[in-house]
Amino acid sequence: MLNSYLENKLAEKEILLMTHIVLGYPSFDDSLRIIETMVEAGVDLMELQIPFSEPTADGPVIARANQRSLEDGATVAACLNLAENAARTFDIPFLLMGYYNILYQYGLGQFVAAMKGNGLQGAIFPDIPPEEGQEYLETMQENGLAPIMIFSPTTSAERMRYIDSVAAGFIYCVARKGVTGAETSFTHELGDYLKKCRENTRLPLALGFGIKERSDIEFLKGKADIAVIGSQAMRVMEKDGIEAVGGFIRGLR
Amino acid sequence: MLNSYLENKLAEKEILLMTHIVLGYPSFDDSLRIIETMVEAGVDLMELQIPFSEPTADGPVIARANQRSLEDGATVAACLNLAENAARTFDIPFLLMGYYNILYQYGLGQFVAAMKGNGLQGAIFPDIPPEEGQEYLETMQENGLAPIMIFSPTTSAERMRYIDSVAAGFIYCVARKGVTGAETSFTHELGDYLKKCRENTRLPLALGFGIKERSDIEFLKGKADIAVIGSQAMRVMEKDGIEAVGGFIRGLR
Amino acid sequence: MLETRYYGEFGGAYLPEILVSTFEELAAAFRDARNDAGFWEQYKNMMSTYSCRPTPLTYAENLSAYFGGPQIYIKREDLNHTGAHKANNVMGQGMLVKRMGKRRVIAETGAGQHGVATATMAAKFGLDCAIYMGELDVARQRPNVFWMERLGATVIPVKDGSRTLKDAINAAMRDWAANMDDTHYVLGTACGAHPYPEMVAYFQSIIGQEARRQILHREGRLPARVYACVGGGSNALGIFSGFYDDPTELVGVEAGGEGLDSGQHASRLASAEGTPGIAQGYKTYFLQNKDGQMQETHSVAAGLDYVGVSPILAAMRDDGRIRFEAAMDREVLDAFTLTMEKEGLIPALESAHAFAQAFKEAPDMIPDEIILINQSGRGDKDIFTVADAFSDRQWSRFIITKAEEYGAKLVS
Amino acid sequence: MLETRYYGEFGGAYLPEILVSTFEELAAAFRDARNDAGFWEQYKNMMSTYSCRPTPLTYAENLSAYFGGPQIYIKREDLNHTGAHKANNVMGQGMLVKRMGKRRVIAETGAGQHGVATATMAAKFGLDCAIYMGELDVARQRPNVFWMERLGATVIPVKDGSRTLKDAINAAMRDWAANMDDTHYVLGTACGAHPYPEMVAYFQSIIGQEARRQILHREGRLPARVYACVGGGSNALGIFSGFYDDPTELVGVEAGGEGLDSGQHASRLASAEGTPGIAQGYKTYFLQNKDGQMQETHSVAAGLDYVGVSPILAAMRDDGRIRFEAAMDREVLDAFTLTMEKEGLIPALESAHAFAQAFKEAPDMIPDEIILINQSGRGDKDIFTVADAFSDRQWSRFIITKAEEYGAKLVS
Ligand SMILES: Cc1ncc(COP(=O)(O)O)c(C=O)c1O
Ligand SMILES: Cc1ncc(COP(=O)(O)O)c(C=O)c1O
Repeated sequence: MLNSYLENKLAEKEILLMTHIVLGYPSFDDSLRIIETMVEAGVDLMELQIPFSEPTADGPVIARANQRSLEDGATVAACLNLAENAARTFDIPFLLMGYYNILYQYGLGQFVAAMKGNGLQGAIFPDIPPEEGQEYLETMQENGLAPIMIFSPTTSAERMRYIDSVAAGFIYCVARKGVTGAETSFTHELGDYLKKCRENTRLPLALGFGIKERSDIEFLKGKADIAVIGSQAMRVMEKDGIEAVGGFIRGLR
Repeated sequence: MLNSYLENKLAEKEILLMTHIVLGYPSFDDSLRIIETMVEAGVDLMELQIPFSEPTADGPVIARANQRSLEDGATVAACLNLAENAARTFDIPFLLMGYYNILYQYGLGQFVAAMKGNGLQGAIFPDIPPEEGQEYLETMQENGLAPIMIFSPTTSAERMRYIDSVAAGFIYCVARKGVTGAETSFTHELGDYLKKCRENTRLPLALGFGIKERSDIEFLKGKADIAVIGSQAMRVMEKDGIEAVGGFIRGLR
Repeated sequence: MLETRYYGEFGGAYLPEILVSTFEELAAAFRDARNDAGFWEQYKNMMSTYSCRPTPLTYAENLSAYFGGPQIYIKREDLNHTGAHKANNVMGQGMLVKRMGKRRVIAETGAGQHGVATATMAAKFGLDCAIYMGELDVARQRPNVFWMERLGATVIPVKDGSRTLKDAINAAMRDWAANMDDTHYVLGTACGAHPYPEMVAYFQSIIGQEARRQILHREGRLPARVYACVGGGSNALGIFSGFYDDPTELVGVEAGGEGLDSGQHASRLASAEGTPGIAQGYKTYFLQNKDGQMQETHSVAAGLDYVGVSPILAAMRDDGRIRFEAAMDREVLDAFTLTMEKEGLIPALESAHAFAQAFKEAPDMIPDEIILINQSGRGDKDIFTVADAFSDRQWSRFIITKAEEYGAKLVS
Repeated sequence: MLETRYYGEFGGAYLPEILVSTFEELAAAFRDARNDAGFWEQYKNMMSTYSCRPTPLTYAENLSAYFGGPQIYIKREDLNHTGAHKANNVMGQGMLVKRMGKRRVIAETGAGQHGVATATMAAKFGLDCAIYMGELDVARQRPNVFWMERLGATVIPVKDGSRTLKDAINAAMRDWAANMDDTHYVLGTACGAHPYPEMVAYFQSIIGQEARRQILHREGRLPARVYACVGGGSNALGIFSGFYDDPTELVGVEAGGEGLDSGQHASRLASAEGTPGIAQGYKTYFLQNKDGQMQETHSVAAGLDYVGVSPILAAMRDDGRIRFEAAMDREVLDAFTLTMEKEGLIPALESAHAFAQAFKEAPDMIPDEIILINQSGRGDKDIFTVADAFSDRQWSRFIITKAEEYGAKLVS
């Protein structure tokens, strides 16, 4: 389902936009308003992060949002609710993003069933490498949900092919070493890396970590299929309010 | 000279009084006034302590006096001066008391010569046991000065005889374990100790450490020849002034 | 392929893709070293010339007499350089860093003990060093921060989350994800993704090897029980490993804090509250809520104050091969005092947990039996904590006077 | 007869009569123990099970490379239980106390190091314990007072004289003169009346025995020079004694304080200001005025801040068998920092004097030569002093914050 959506969209647009938000930050009401704003501004898909107390793979901006959301009482149930609400309301694919313990505590079967029931299209768990994820991967696939897998600049070609063999939807390419939210240089090197990614998967490529402005996206055209906007959108929102997010997104493409 | 003086005095009085003061405490002028007061009150001999920075064998009252005197600038020269003045002015024997380093720094020969020249009769150095004092003892004896030696309750009879063999003037019997200024019990045991002392020396016995009042002196009559008043006289002076010292001494006998 | 390893259902390597190759490299380096006949000898040699190894086994004559129970022996990890068993792990990892040719190390620290040990190792091995430490811990544990800095390390206060140990681990992971090329992460205990649990346990096994040999030499027979405190689990695994094939009972002692019912403890294995979960790279028992969010923990001993625990221990608990108990803060302070007064030993507050449990059980044992307590560290490093725990008035007055002096100087 | 012993013109037993029999008893007990074939074995055995003996010999690879001079080895007395060589002496005297059947010990302490060691020994041997400490030192060295008290000792602040170490010695002597029947005075260094210098040097000789064996084992040849700091002289005598019959040059390093011309130092042997004198029971070089009154001394290291020095060292200086040097506070802090950063070792500020002198000389030596530095103790006990010496702002802020917390609690 996600695959065909992406194919269709990519036939229309040179590059798609995926945005990332942390559910419950600054509040659940705001989360919904942000989603609405983003959808209206033309994003093509979204990842909704369920906050976790140990967001090891996230940089300071997103980690702080995780923490605030939890301090304000965010629960997994509330997150799933909001995600369902979004999926029912808006006509783009929604993915869940989070750390594997959330799913593990919920129960693999139940969690996948809930995602499916809520109309979500897939999930990104950055802390479950394929070696540890057999059961998870199978259950997702069986339920027609995309377990989005990750490539990084340290991933060998061989390993990319291995990861590709179990992935679905698209491949999330991490732009550089480090965590979310830091500077990325949009250089020749990044181009080479994306080329290597492309050669080693049948799936579309999303590029995340450090995308901030139109020129970054311009750079990615032809090299990646999806540009992921995470920390920068959150910074805009924190600085200028939810209203400013729409303009920011529109300005990217 | 000291010996004959003591013999004569002991023919007159059942027990003699020796007092102890720290030179330069509270001041050199006061030291002279105290000596005068004591002599007028009838003390039979006096020990004049040259203050030392490490008065190991002294208790808190006398140790503090040592320290104050030094803080006020007392020097060995000033002490010897004052002692000379006292010896020339008053008609009782004066002994120097102090720690051996004072003499050692001054030079044995020079110090003994100075004592002799100043009209002093002997000295008490509590930190020079006979084993270490060969040269000192000889030089004192050669100059007709009495090196007063000490017996203590831990001294064996054999050792008393050894000490006696090198002593002159009298034997200073320490009344109990410990340092100057603490309580002494005037009991049967003390009597036995003095008996043992008497049996092991040819010299008169002085008893020091802890004598405070008339009854103590009463107790000593027939057991010792000289009662030594140290800390208690200092306490009286500190509390009620130099004037009070005369009355205190007179009240002892 | 990412090498991974499970102990029962625990362990694994739950890693972001960016770190997979780094863990592959580390696992390989560790495998190589372990298979290198000379490596362990070289390690032991270094520990015997740089730290105090073998650490002594002290017979606690007075405590034995006091309880009238078993003969009490104490393994003296407190005599290690830097004052705790942490040195064993850190120096071992230092040797691996040299083999891997990296030039920088990072580490997390809670109380600061592991941070000081790592900064020390970095100085000795000529490595750059950054220590992540929760902001709250930086404020509380200034003495250790002071020494880390003097040793040439950079201490980075972590302002996320609960601003304590687990957040320092997260921050260190983030650093590593960016700098793995030249950086090694010196994890301080037998937790985290494979190969850490195995690797840290391997270096700490020197404790158990020595202890078994020493007790047999001294008494000609094995201890009935061995007690060790359990934070992440490294000192416990270290000493226990000497006795896996013996009839000796192994007792791991967790932080009971204010009591297991109080919500103020760090007992992941001894309480019913620990549940299996996956975080910080590995699967184990965590103190977490139903959603899987990690909970705040409490202990008078900062080094036991952690939400997770070694997956190796988690498995051995489920197998019944180790008994887990919890000692409460109050019991720990009593045991600390008794040990000082009877033996002249100052256990770290962490280690005092092992003493506390042993003391609870000693009266029911017989003089023919031997027990062995691991004194994982020394307590004199904890003076602020200990003085606070005992509400020592003289100490507070001293600090107030000191502060006045400093205040005067800052103004002048 | 009072046993007495001279080293050249120094030593002796300048004692009040009341203590003569006690010294006779002690000298006899020491003589007996020394002649008892099993005693030294028993001593070594205790030190190997209760403290870290043999203490390691650490090769300072980085410092050696840094100076490009001799191979630098460090004898690690800092790894002893309680953190310094003081343990050697104290535990040995503890064994004598047991032989003499006494039940109480007293000791003087300056920085508190010897007090903590004695309190530890007293706990271990089940003895009552009183520690005399100058009032100023009590105020300055609260951490050590805290531990002595926790170990069950009574700390008695001495308000006489300069209210520092020498006054604490006087106060202990006074206590002993009253309580010798059941009390032993555990003097902390190789000073005082016979048999202390000889006895303390005897127990400390374990350092030199080990060090000589270790360096021969490691390098197959002797060090060109051995460096030790000199307070009372016990650690220096300890390590030097291993090399008396060797061509090794022995270098004792005193506290140069603010400089030998400043009047702010404690160099009795390396400066021209020390002169022979008699005090506190023995004859040696003292820092005294012409009248024989002891002067105030100064050092950044409290343990070197003493007016007298071992008569054995005084004699060996006059014989030219030991070279004496002084290291200034500033040089000492530099050496301390360099040692931490290069080797991950934290020497006590006392020990850092030995490092400072070695570092001054190392550049003029050749790589074929070996030098040996005695790290008599560890410096982490000195955090207040070290922080003050470096004017560490973060530290003062930490203390001020702590004080505010305490202030709030005292009020509430
Ligand atoms: C002295 C000491 N013991 C024990 C621990 C707990 O760690 P582990 O369980 O890994 O031995 C620590 C941790 O800081 C410690 O410092
Ligand atoms: C660590 C250390 N080194 C050296 C000394 C100086 O004493 P000594 O010269 O007797 O070794 C002291 C005294 O407190 C000390 O604590």
